[in-house]
Amino acid sequence: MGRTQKLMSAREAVSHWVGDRCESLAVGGMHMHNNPMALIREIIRQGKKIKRLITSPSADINADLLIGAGLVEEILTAYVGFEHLGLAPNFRRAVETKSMRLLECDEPFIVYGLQAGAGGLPFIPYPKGLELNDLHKINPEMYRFTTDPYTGDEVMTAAPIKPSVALVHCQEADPYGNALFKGSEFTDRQMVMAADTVIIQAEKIVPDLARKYGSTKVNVPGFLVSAVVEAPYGCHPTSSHGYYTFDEAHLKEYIKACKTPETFAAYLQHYVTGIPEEEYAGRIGTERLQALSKRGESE
Amino acid sequence: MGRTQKLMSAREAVSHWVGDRCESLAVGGMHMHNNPMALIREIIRQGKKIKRLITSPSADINADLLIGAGLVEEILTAYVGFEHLGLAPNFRRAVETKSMRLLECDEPFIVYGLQAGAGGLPFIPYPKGLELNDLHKINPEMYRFTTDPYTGDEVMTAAPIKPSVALVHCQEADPYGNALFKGSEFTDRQMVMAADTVIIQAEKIVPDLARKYGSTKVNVPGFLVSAVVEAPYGCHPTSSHGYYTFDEAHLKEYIKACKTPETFAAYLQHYVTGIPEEEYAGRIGTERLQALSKRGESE
Amino acid sequence: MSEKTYSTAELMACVMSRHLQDGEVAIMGAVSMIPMAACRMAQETHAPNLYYIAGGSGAVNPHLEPLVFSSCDDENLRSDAAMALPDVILLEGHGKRLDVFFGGGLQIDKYGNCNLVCIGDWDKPALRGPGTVGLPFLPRAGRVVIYTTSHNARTLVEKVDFNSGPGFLDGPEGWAAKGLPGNGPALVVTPLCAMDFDEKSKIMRLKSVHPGVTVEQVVENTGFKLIVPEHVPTTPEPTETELKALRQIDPTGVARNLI
Amino acid sequence: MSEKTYSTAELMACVMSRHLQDGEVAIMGAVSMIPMAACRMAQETHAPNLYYIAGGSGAVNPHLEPLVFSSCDDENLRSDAAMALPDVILLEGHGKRLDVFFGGGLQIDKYGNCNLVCIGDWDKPALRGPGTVGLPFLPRAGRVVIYTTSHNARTLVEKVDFNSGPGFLDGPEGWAAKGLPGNGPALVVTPLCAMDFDEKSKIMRLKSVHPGVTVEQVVENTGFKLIVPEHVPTTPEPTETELKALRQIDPTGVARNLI
Repeated sequence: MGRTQKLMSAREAVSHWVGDRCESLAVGGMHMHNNPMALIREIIRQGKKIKRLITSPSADINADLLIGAGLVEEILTAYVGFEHLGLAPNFRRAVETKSMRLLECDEPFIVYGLQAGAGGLPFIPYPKGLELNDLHKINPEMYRFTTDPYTGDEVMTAAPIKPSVALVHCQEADPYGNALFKGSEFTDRQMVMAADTVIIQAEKIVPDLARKYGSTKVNVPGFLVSAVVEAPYGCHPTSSHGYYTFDEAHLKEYIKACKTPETFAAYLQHYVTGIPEEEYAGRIGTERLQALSKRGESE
Repeated sequence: MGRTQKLMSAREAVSHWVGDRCESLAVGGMHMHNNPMALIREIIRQGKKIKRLITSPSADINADLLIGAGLVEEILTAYVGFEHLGLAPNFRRAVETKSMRLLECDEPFIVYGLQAGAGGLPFIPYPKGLELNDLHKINPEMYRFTTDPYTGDEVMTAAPIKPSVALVHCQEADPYGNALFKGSEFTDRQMVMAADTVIIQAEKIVPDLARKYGSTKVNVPGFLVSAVVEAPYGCHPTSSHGYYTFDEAHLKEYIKACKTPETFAAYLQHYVTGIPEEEYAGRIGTERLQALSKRGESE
Repeated sequence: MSEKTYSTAELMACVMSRHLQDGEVAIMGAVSMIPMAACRMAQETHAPNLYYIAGGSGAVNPHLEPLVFSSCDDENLRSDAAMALPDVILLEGHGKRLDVFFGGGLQIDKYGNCNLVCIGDWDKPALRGPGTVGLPFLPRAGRVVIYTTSHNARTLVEKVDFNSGPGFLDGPEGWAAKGLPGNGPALVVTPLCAMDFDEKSKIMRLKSVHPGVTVEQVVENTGFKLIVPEHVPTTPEPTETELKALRQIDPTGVARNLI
Repeated sequence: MSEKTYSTAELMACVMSRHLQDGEVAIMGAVSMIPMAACRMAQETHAPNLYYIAGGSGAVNPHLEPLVFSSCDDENLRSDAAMALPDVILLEGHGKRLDVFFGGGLQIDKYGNCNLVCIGDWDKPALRGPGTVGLPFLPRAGRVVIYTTSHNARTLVEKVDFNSGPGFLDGPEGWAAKGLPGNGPALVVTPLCAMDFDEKSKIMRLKSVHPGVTVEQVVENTGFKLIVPEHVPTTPEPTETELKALRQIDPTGVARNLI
């Protein structure tokens, strides 16, 4: 008997593993790095509705594009922005016009919440002082208080986060779903550990990953992964740590395109809905992508 | 201005950073692997009393030797044993004769507790079902109960663990305390993150560790480390992952020596108190140590 | 038993291996040479998609050629992947990640509760054991497989002196009321026999006696009233395929020579 | 200002750098080009044992030659060490690990509270910002250094519309009552001046005006009643050593060209 491979195309993976109205979808990557854009574009092509979008502590185009495409009913996030390039246009508009419900939280909420979700922990209590901001006032459903049984103090808590599906970019994976991050892991591995279903996109499929890097580097175990999608340049226009940097010009073009419904529709048509994912790299251009590639590996 | 190096001998490190009656001492390593024996032997030579010894979820000779030397007033542990070689003789005797206080806990208590200690979290609540064993009945000080504010259920909690000193073996370190584990990390890194003072012993001092391995592999940051001790074969008779395996014959000799006070005293005199740490490897024998070394690196 | 072409430990590994299903995830702790051999064997025979985690090492699917003694040996890290121990603890707590958890103890009682802590009162033990380690997670694993290399009335007892690894607790009512994610103990493997648990009473039940062992021997060596069905089959001997796989995994007899 | 041999951003980096002590540990989040330049500069000048952590990347002491824009860039991983983000979160919560936490916001009020969430009511914002990220940890850092590239009355306000990064809260009584591990905001760096906080009232106080800036300009552009001491010195210009270090770190002007 042979082992069952989990390799499939972005289309197959999203079609098979993401419901038409996904209860909660976690998207990996942080700021303009490691965003699983190949899978996110496929979510848009297939028009999958997202009841709740869950982001890493700092989301970027991964969240903004889904919001712009009108697929997100509510978002649990601590930050959506484009770092030095400015605010996130679709996120900002959707919040200001109330076309999307916002479950506002902070960075530790996401980290603690995923940790609790991954570990079956009922909640995580905050360190003292983290209740001094205004978040719990506007999100009392998620931020609750209980008693510290060791001191008797009242402490704020973070609720567990258990995404129904997580989309995560790993630099390399084997056909069975074992995978690794070449640079920073951000909260991606926590998403993998907390989610019911995990789809990994990878720059490269490497049959003998553990022999190449040592098993301790391969810290996403295949049994947590439902599907593996080979997606070279699949983070574009964001970076893939150790492979290529982000495409600043494209991100600026995106932000500009978000200014009017017409220009955003044209962006979507040109880069997402008008082509299958396999044609995306060609649309960006091989030379341009190669120019983004790292000179050497950063580690 | 230059950077300050933290390199010192085992004697200097223990003398300078460990109090004569150490409030709580955490010792790294798990089972017969990565035990920081060079530092532990030095603790014995200097007769440092340990108010509370804190172990990884599975301690071995690291705890048993300190107990045998009569230095441990109380121990917080989930397991002390020699795996396939049998029970831990000094631990067993000290508990059965009540010459040492036992704070009995389970593996998750140590992991959750160190996590809480590292992160300033007031406690960690257990997953449901982990209160069904008898531990909280005999250790109600540490295992307490509070209310899950999301369900109203009563949940058991683990108290934070904040060792005053942690002794940890890393395979390689730089002179500033940045260090790495070549194989398994066990709970050693959590001890580093939770302790007030950390002494690292390392097989090898490597000036440019991050360039050699990539910075993400160097996950013990130097600012958490107070002293670095070069200690080749410093885990003997336990293994050092990626460097050498455990010395089964020596461990059996140790267990046998523990049978009577006289033979144990002779063991201590021969291997610990009668020699400075620098002479330990010679006492074991170079050939024997080399025979324990790995053929290649396991990763 | 002198003519046997296999050891008792090997037969135990076969019984465990046969219990594991393709696609499952199993985990084990210290002193787990037999379960580790069983998992590798299952992968080589009927369950190529089985995943198993070697306890404290965090190794996922150690290649183990050959098998080693220690669950935390770096040889285990010749594997498909490896997780840091705190992440393994998260997996164990999750409630839906692990299909099979291998457990055991100094004492095992009729409801499958395990004791690794002490014989006698905790406060003044007749024998102090090593400690509970990860056994408290048993109620959150899909199924628990219990094993011991000592089938006698001191090990298999009416009630554990200390419950460090909960089985069916005090019986079906209490157990059901807890609403746990796990399904409790499913299989017990000893040098004499295999046992499972009666669906209703949750009491340990003889499932098969190993070749050459009688039902009476089992009953005599068990410290509580074991449920004995009318017909008790004999544990099937290792097949050639099984033995071949086992000996490829364990050429030096790390598991084989245990019993 | 046309004759200056340095940019305003460079002067701000110098002010921050001078505040950092040898042996301290600093941390910063997104859009932190100036603080990152300041930390590297401090290492190259008076604080060789300073450690700093580049936010989400988890990188400890990025070598940053040259400086990059994004706090999560993999270029940061050319560093002494790197931690996974969840471990950085543990550090931030510990209470005694971080000496300096760089913060900021769309609004900063007279008690040093920061707001990265929204202008106006949270429920119907006039402007929606990105979100709080890690600012809630400010009360657990040794000192908070606040910076902004916009010194005007819309940014420096009487009271933040939303408190996402607590400073001295509503003033000294409330703050003291909390018994927090951190010492609160210590320094504010803007394109016009440096400010600290009055020990008693905990209200922001002018510390020095940058060369060419008048006290009146600062007061006019501040949306609350700033404490102005009788004597307000001028911020010392960057020394040659400082500028040399800065330009080695930031040859392309990633920070320099900001303002």
